Amino acid sequence: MSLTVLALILIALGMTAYVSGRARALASAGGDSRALHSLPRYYGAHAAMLALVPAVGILALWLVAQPLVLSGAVSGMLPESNDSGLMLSDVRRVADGLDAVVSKRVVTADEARALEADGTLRALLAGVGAPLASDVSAPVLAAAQEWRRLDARGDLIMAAVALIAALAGLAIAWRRTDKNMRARNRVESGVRMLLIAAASIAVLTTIGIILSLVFTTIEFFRIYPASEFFFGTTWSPSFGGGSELGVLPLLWGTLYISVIALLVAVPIGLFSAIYLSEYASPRVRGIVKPLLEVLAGIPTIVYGLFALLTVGPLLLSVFGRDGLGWMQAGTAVMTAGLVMGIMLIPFVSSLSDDIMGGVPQALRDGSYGLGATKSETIRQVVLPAALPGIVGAVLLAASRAIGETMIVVLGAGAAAKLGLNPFDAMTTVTAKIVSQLTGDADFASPEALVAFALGMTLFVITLGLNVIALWIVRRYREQYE
Amino acid sequence: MDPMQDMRNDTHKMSAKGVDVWYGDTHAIKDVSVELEDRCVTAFIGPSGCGKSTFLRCLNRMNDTIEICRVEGDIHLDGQDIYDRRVDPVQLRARVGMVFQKPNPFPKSIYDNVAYGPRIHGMARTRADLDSLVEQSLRQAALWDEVKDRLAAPGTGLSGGQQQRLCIARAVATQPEVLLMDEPCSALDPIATAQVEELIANLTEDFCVAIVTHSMQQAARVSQKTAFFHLGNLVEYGSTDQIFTNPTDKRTESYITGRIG
Amino acid sequence: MDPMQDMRNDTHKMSAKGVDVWYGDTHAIKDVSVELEDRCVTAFIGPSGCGKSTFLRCLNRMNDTIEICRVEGDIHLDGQDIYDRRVDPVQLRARVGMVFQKPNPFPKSIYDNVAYGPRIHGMARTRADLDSLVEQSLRQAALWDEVKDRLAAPGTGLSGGQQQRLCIARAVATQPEVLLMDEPCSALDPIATAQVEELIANLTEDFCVAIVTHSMQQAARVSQKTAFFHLGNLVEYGSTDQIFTNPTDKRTESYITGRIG
Amino acid sequence: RDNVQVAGSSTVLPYASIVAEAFGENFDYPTPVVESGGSSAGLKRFCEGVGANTIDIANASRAMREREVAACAENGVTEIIEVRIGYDGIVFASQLDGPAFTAFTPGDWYGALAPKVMVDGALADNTRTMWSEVNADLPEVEIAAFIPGTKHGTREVFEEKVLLQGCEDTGAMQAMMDGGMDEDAAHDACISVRTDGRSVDIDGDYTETLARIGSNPEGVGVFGLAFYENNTDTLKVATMNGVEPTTESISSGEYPVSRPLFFYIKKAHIGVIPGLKEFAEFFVADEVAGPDGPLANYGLVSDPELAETQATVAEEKTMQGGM
Amino acid sequence: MTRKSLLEPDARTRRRGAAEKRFRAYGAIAIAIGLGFLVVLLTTIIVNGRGAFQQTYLSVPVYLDPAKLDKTGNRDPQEIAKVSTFGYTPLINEALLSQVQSLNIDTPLDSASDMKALVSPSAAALLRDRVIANPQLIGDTVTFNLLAASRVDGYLKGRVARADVTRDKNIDAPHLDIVDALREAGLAQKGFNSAFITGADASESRPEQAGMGVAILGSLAMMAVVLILSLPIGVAASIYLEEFAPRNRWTDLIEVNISNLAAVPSIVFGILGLAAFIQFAHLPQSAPLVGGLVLTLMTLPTIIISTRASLKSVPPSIRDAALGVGASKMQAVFHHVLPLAMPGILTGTIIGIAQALGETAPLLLIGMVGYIATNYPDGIQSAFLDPNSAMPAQIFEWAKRADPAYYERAWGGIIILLLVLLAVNLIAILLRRRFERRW
Ligand SMILES: Nc1ncnc2c1ncn2[C@@H]1O[C@H](COP(=O)(O)OP(=O)(O)OP(=O)(O)O)[C@@H](O)[C@H]1O
Ligand SMILES: Nc1ncnc2c1ncn2[C@@H]1O[C@H](COP(=O)(O)OP(=O)(O)OP(=O)(O)O)[C@@H](O)[C@H]1O
Ligand SMILES: [Mg+2]
Ligand SMILES: [Mg+2]
Ligand SMILES: O=P([O-])([O-])[O-]
Repeated sequence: MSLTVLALILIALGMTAYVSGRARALASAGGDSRALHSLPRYYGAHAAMLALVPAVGILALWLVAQPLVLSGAVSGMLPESNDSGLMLSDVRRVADGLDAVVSKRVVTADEARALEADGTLRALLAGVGAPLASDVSAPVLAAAQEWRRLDARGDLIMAAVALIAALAGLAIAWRRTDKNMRARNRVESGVRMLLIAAASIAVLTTIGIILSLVFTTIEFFRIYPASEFFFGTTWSPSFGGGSELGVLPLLWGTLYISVIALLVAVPIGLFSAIYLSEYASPRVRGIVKPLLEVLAGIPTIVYGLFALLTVGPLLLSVFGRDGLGWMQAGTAVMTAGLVMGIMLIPFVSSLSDDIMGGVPQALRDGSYGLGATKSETIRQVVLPAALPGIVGAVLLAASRAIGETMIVVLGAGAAAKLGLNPFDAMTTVTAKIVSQLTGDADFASPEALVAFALGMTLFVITLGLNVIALWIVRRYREQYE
Repeated sequence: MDPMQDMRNDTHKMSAKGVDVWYGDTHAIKDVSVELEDRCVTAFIGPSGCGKSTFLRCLNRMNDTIEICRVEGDIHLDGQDIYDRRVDPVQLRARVGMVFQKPNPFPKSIYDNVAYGPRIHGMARTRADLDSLVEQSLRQAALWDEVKDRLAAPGTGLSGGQQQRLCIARAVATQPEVLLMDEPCSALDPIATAQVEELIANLTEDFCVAIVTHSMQQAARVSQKTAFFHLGNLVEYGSTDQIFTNPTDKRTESYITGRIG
Repeated sequence: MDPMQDMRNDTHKMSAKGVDVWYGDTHAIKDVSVELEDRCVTAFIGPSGCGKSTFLRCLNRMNDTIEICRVEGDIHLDGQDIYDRRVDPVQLRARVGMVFQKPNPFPKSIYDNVAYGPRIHGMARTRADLDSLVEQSLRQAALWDEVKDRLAAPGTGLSGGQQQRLCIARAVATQPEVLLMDEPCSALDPIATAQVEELIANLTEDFCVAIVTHSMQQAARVSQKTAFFHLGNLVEYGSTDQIFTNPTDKRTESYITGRIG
Repeated sequence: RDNVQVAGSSTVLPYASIVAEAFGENFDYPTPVVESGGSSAGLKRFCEGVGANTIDIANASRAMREREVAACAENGVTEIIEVRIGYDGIVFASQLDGPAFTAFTPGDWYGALAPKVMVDGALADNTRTMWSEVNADLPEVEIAAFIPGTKHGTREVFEEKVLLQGCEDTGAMQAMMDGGMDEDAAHDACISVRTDGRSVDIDGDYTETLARIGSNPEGVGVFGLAFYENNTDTLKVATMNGVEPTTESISSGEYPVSRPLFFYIKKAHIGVIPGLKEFAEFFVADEVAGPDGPLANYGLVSDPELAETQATVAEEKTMQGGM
Repeated sequence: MTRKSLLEPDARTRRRGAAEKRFRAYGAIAIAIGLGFLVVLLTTIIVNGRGAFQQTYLSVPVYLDPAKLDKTGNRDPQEIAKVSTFGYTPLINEALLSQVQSLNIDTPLDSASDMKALVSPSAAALLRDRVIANPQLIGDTVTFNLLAASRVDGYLKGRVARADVTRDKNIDAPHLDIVDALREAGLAQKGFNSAFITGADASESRPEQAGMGVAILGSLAMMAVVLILSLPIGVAASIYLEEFAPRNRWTDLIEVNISNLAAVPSIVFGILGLAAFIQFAHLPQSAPLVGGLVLTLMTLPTIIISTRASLKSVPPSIRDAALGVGASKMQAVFHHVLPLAMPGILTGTIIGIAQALGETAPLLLIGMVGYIATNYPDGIQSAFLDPNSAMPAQIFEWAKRADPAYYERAWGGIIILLLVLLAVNLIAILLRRRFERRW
C-alpha cells in the first residue's frame, strides 16, 4: 500500500471520527447541544484527534526508524571493510533501483528477486535512472534483496499498525464520548501541544544549525589553531596556505556597521512610527506605512548597488580627499551603515506603529486632560506603555543588521580591518562567510572551512548577547512591576 | 484688541451657548446653553447615556480626540471662545482639568502619576516642592494614608476606588481653574466620598467645579447649581435648591422623585 | 467519590473557609470565611481598597490570571473545592459569572458582546434563539431600548453607564448559577439602578448573587446577607437587617453610621 | 531525474549556459540546469557521491586539487572525466576616459602593489603613490588598483602570473632569499599586497570592479577577457609586456596572464542521466567551442588542442587515479 | 488672581508649543527621509530598469532553402530535426543581406556573415522550431519578427552610442547605419516586451531573450510554502510563549533561541537547508520547495517577534472579560486577543515576506542561483519540486553578467519583484487596515 493511499485512508478515518464523535455526543445529550459539557464540534475534533494523532505519530516515527533498523539488519551480510557506510548506501541505491525497475515494469517482481550479480545489472538499473558507481558485487546484491524483502514487510506492518492505531483511537473516542466528557479541555490540550510543538521548531532549527556547523568547525580547528582564530587581529586568507584567519577584525566590523545602521534606523524609524500612529490621518497612514515597508522589500543587492554607486561617492565628495580628508574610498563602514539603516527603517517603524496603536485611548485622554501636549503624552505615556514591544522591534532590527551581507560586500568593502575611523573600509563576519563559502579555495582547506567556524562563532556570540538581553529585560521588568 | 476688554464683568467662568454635538450621525447633545459660575459647584444629572460626559468633554475640548465627534456652538472661558482657532487646547486643558468616568491611571508609579501634571507645567522648582505637591494632592484626594508607603508601586495595581482617587489627585495637582469631574465618587465608599466632597467644597473657594453624578443626594449636598439632561437636551438648569424642591419641568420632577440612589 | 455525596444538605451555594490572598508581599485578604446562600443576595461592603474585589475574584478564580496573586484556604461551590486540581476553572467561571468593577466591553459590536458567552457555551441552537437571548439579556440589564437600533455598533462607543449595563447583560446571558457583581451600579442613574436591582431580585429566584456596593441603601434594599470588610479582614457577616440595625462590631457601626452615599 | 545538472564556477557559468541553451534548442532533452556558486562549492557537491540526487558535472576555473580527488574517492566518486574547454584571459583595464596604460609589465604591478619593493637595488618599504614612480613610461596618475578578493580563483592567477613573476623579474625575490628568507617565505612575501588602500580587494564580481572604475578615473581593475569585450564602451584595456589581450594573443601564449577552464563529468552518470554524454560532446564540439563558435564569440579563448579534448569525452577517458 | 487670556499663550505654553511643533516636525522629517530614500531608490530602479520593458524586433523575410534544411527532400520531420540551429543562422544572415541590398542601403558590409551582429542568436532557434512544426514551410519565403541583437536594441534605446561601437568587436558603425535605415523603413520596431515578464532565462550571449517568467513562478511557489508554514507556526509559537508558557528554563531557552535565530545570517540558513533538507531528507536540489522551507525558517523569527510584541500590547482587561463569561484561555486568546494583535502579526508577515522574497544568499547554497529558470514547470508538483530559480537570484545573476544589456534587465527585474511583492502583500495590507482600531 503506498503512502498516499494510506494517508488518504487516514484522512477519511479522521473525518469519520469527527462526524461520528459529534453525532454521538449529541445523541448522548438527547439532541440538545445545551446539555453537553462542550460545544458539539469539540467532540468531533476530539474524536478526530484520537484517531489521527497516534496513527500519524507512529507513521512518522516508523518512516524514520525503518531505514535505521534495516541498515542494522543487512550490515551483517556485508563483508568487513572500512567503508561500510559507502557500501550500505550502495545497497540502498541498488534496492531503490530494483524497486524502480519493478515499478516501471521492466521486469516482474519475481524476476527482480531472481536477478544475479553480473555485469547486466548496472545497465539495467541505469536504464531507469539509478546510477551506480561500479558493478554490483554479490554480497551487495544479496543485501539489497534482503533489504527489499524486509522493507516491503516493514511497510506492510507499518500500514497495519497505523490503521489499527487509528481504528483504536476511533473506538476509544466512541466509547468515551458522552455528554459529560470534557471534550473542549481535551482538544485544547491537544492544541496546546501543537503550540508547544510550533515553539519548539525554533529549538529544532537551532539544533539543526549547530549540527550543520559543528563538525566542519571542529575540522577547521583541527587544522587551524583556535587561539589564532579567536585572538588574531589579521584576516588575510590566501590560496597558497599560510593564511591568517583572525576573527577579531570581522567581529569589530560587524559591530561597528550594525551600530551605525541602528543609529540611523532607530531614530528615523521611531519618529516615523510616532508620526504615523499619533499625528497622521488614517488615509496618510494607510498610504505611507506600506510605502515605508517597501524599503524592507527592496532586494539587498539594490541597496548594495545604491551604496556603491550613490551613497559612497556622495560621502566621498564630502569626507574624501577633496573635502575633509577622512575618507579614502567610497566603500566604508559609514556607507554600509547608512544604507543598512535605511533598509531597517520599516522594521522599527511599522512594528512600533502597531504597538503604539495598541495603547488604549483612555491613557492618552488621561494625559491630555491634564493639559499635556501631544508630544508630552507620547513621550511620557504612550512610549513607556509601548516600550516592551518597541524593544522587540529594535532587537529585530539589530539582528537583521548583524545578519546582513550584500550591503556590506558592496558598501563596506572586502578589507578586514581593525580601526576606529568610520570612513575606513571594513567587513563583517557574514560577508566573509559568504565569500569563503562560495570562494575558490579547495573545500577541505582552512580557507573554506573557516566559513563554518565563523558561522558558529557568530551564532555563539549572538546567543550570548541574547541571553544577556533577556536577563536585563527581566531585571528591568522586575524593578518596574 | 485687548483681551481684557473682551472679558465681561459677570461671574460666569464658563458659558456654553447653543452647543450641539454629533458622534457621526448620532446627535448626542442638542442645543445646550449653560453657564458655570466661578467659585461654585455645578452638578450635571440625568439618566445614563443622556450626554453628560459628552457635554463635560466639550468644556475642555477633550472631544477633539474622538475622530467622529463634531462640536458646534459657542463655549467661552472667561469670555474667550475656547473653540477659537487661536486657542491652544493644551493651555485650555491646563486651566480646565478633568477627572474621567473610568479611572485611567498611567502605567507608572503612583508618585509619577501625580507628579506628571506638575512636571509638564513646570509647577515645582525643586524635588522637595514636587514631593510636597504630590503629598498634598494625594491627601486632598483622601488617598495619602493608603499609598504613602508604596509611592513607587504602579498605579494600575490599585483597587478600583483607589485608582479613582489617584486620578482625582492627579487632576488636582495641576491646580486648574475649572475642574470637571465625571462621577468622581462612583467607586468610592461613603467615607472616601465624604472626603472628596470636602475637597470639592474646598476647591470652590477659589475655583469653579463641574461634577457629573448619579446620586441626587450628592448633587444636593455639594452643588449650588444643577443642570438636568435628558436624551441630549438640557431640560432644566437652575439653583440646586430650586431644582430639587421645585422643578419646573415634568421630566425633571419624575427623574428626581423616582430617586433611589 | 460521588460528587453528590459530597454535597451537604445546607443551602450554602458557595462557602469560603480561612481564605488568605497575597499580591506579592501585600496581604490583601486575611483569613476570611463566608458562606453564600443559594437564592439569596449577599452584599460586600467596606471602604475602598479593603479587599472586596479581591475576594470576589477568588470566588471564580479570576485571580488565577494575576501572576503575583496567591490564594490560600478552601472555597467550595456546591460542596466541591473549586481550587481542586481536577477543577476546570473555565467550567467554574461558566457557572460563577462576573461583572467587573471597570466596564470592559470587547471591542466588538454590542450584539457580539452579549452573544459571546451563549456562543461558546452552545446555549442557542438557532440564530433566532440567540437573537432572543441577546434581546432578553439586554432587556434585563435595562439597555435594550437605548441600543436596539445599533446592535452592530461597537460596544466601546457607549457611554460609561451603558458600558456597565452591557457588561451586566453579557454576564447574565450565560445564565450562571452564581453571579458576582462588582459595583454594578456605580455609573448608573437611579432609574437604571432600579432596573438592575429588579434584575438582581429576579435572579435570586433561581440563583445566588454576590454584590459589591458602596451604597448602604442599595445593600439594604437588595441583599439578605451583608459582609463588612475592613483592611482585608471580614469584620462582620450576618443578615442585612442585623448588620444595619444592630452591628456587633464597632468598626461596622462607625462605617455604617458615617453613611452619606 | 531527466535533466543534466551542472554546478560550479561562476567564470565557466556563462559558457556553460550558452551551451546548455543551444543544447536545449537542438536536442529533445530538457535544457540542463547550470548552477553557479564557485568552483570549490561545485566540486564539493560533485564529490558528495553518485546518484540521482547529486550533480553530474562540476565546472571549475582551476584544475581539481588532489585533496579534492581524494575526497571524491572517499564518497565513491572515483571515475571522473576532466574536460578542458579553453582559456580565460585576464586583462587589466581602466576607465575609457582615463589614462592609457600601455607599458605594463608584471614587474610594474609588483612594484606598485607589494609592501616591499626594490629601490636602487635594495628592498625598501613601498612609498610609491604614482604609477610614474614605478615606471616612467606609465602615466602620472595615482595608484588605485582593484584586484580580485581572496575568494576568487582569479586572485591566485594574478598572484602567480603577475605578482610573483614581477617579484622574480625585479629581483626582489632573489633579494629576499639573500636576506635570509627561505623559498616559501619569499614566495609568500612576493604575493602579498600593500594594505594602505592603494590596492582594493573586490569580493564581488566584475560588475563591481566596473562600478569602482566608473567612479574612479584613475583606477585600474582586473577583468576577464569576456567581460572586457562586452564593455568596451566603458573600459580601456592595458597591455602586458607590450601585448594587447585578444583571443589570438592569448591562445598563442603571447599574452601571459590566462588560466584554463574545466568541467568534470561523473562517469557513473553517463548512460543513466539522459543527455549527459550528448551535452558533454556538444560542449566541446567544433561548432560550439571552436574558434568561430559562440563561446569564442563571447570571449572564451578556445583550446588549440580541442580535438584531444573531444576524444577524451568520446572515449570517456577518466582522470589518472580513476579506475 | 490675574485672568490669563486663552488667545495669548504664556511663555511656557509657547515653549511647549514650540517643542510640540519640533517633535511633530521630527516625525514628519523622519518620514520624509524614509520616503525620500524610497523615492531615490525607486527612481534609480525605474530609470535603470524601464528599458527592459521595451524590445526591438526586426521583421525579415527569410527564404527557407530546401537545399539546406531538407537535403533528402521528403519533408521527414526526423530528418529536418537533424539540422541544428547552426544550419539556420546562414539563412537569416542571407535574408538580412538581401533585405539590406533591396533597400539600397549604402554600406560597406557585403557578406552575409557580417549581418549576424544584427539579430539575436535566438533567431535561429525560432526558425527551427517553426520549421519543425510546419515542415511544409520549407521552400517558402516567410517573414519573421526576429529579436534584434542586444547592441542593436541598445542603440535604439539610446544605451549604446555611436562613439562606443568603434571598439566593440560585436558591432560596427555600418551596422548602425543599417539599423537606422531599417527603422526608417519601419522594419525595425520597438514594442512592449511582454516576453520579459513571461519568458525564461537566457544565456549570457542573448540578453534580448531573457525573461523573468519562470523565476516569478519559482518565487511564488516559495512564497506559498513560506506563507503556509511560517504564518501558522509563527503565530502558534508566539501564542504559546506569550499566553501559555510557564516561566521556566525551557521557555527561556526557546525565547533566547528565537531572538538569536533572527540574528543568524541568511547564508547560515542556507547551510542548514543544504544539510537538513537536501542531504538528510533527500529533497531535490534547486527546488522551490526546499527554498521555501529554508526561507520559512528564516522568516519565522521575524513573525514570532512581531507577533509576540503585539500580543503583549493587548490590555489584560480584554482577557479578563472573556474569562469572566466562562471562556477558556484558549478561547479568550483566539477569539479576542488574536484579532486585536492582528495588525502587528500582519506587519510581521509583510516584513517577513518582503525579506524572504528578496533574499538570495541562502538560495546560493541550495542551488537556485545560476542558469536555472529555463523550463516552465508542467504542473503543481513540478512547480515545487523541479529546479527553478527565484526572482532575486535571477536579478543577482543578471547583475553579474558581462553584457550591459543584462544590467538593464536586472533593474527591470527589480521592478517586477517589487510589483510581485506588493501583490503578495496587498491582502495583508488591506487586512491590516481592517483590523486596526483603537479602544
Ligand atoms: N493587581 C494588584 N496588584 C497589587 N496589589 C493589588 C492588586 N489589586 C489590588 N491590590 C491591592 O489589594 C488591596 C485590595 O484591593 P481590592 O481591589 O480588592 O479593593 P476593593 O475592596 O475592591 O476596593 P474598591 O472599593 O476601591 O474597589 C488594595 O490595597 C489594592 O491596592
Ligand atoms: N465615542 C462615542 N462614539 C459614539 N457614540 C458615543 C460615543 N461616546 C458616547 N456616545 C453616545 O453618546 C450618547 C451620550 O453619551 P455620554 O457618554 O455623554 O453619556 P452620559 O450621560 O455620560 O452617560 P453615563 O451616565 O452612562 O456615563 C450615548 O448615547 C452614547 O452611546
Ligand atoms: Mg458618562
Ligand atoms: Mg474593587
Ligand atoms: O566562480 P569561480 O570559481 O570561477 O571564481
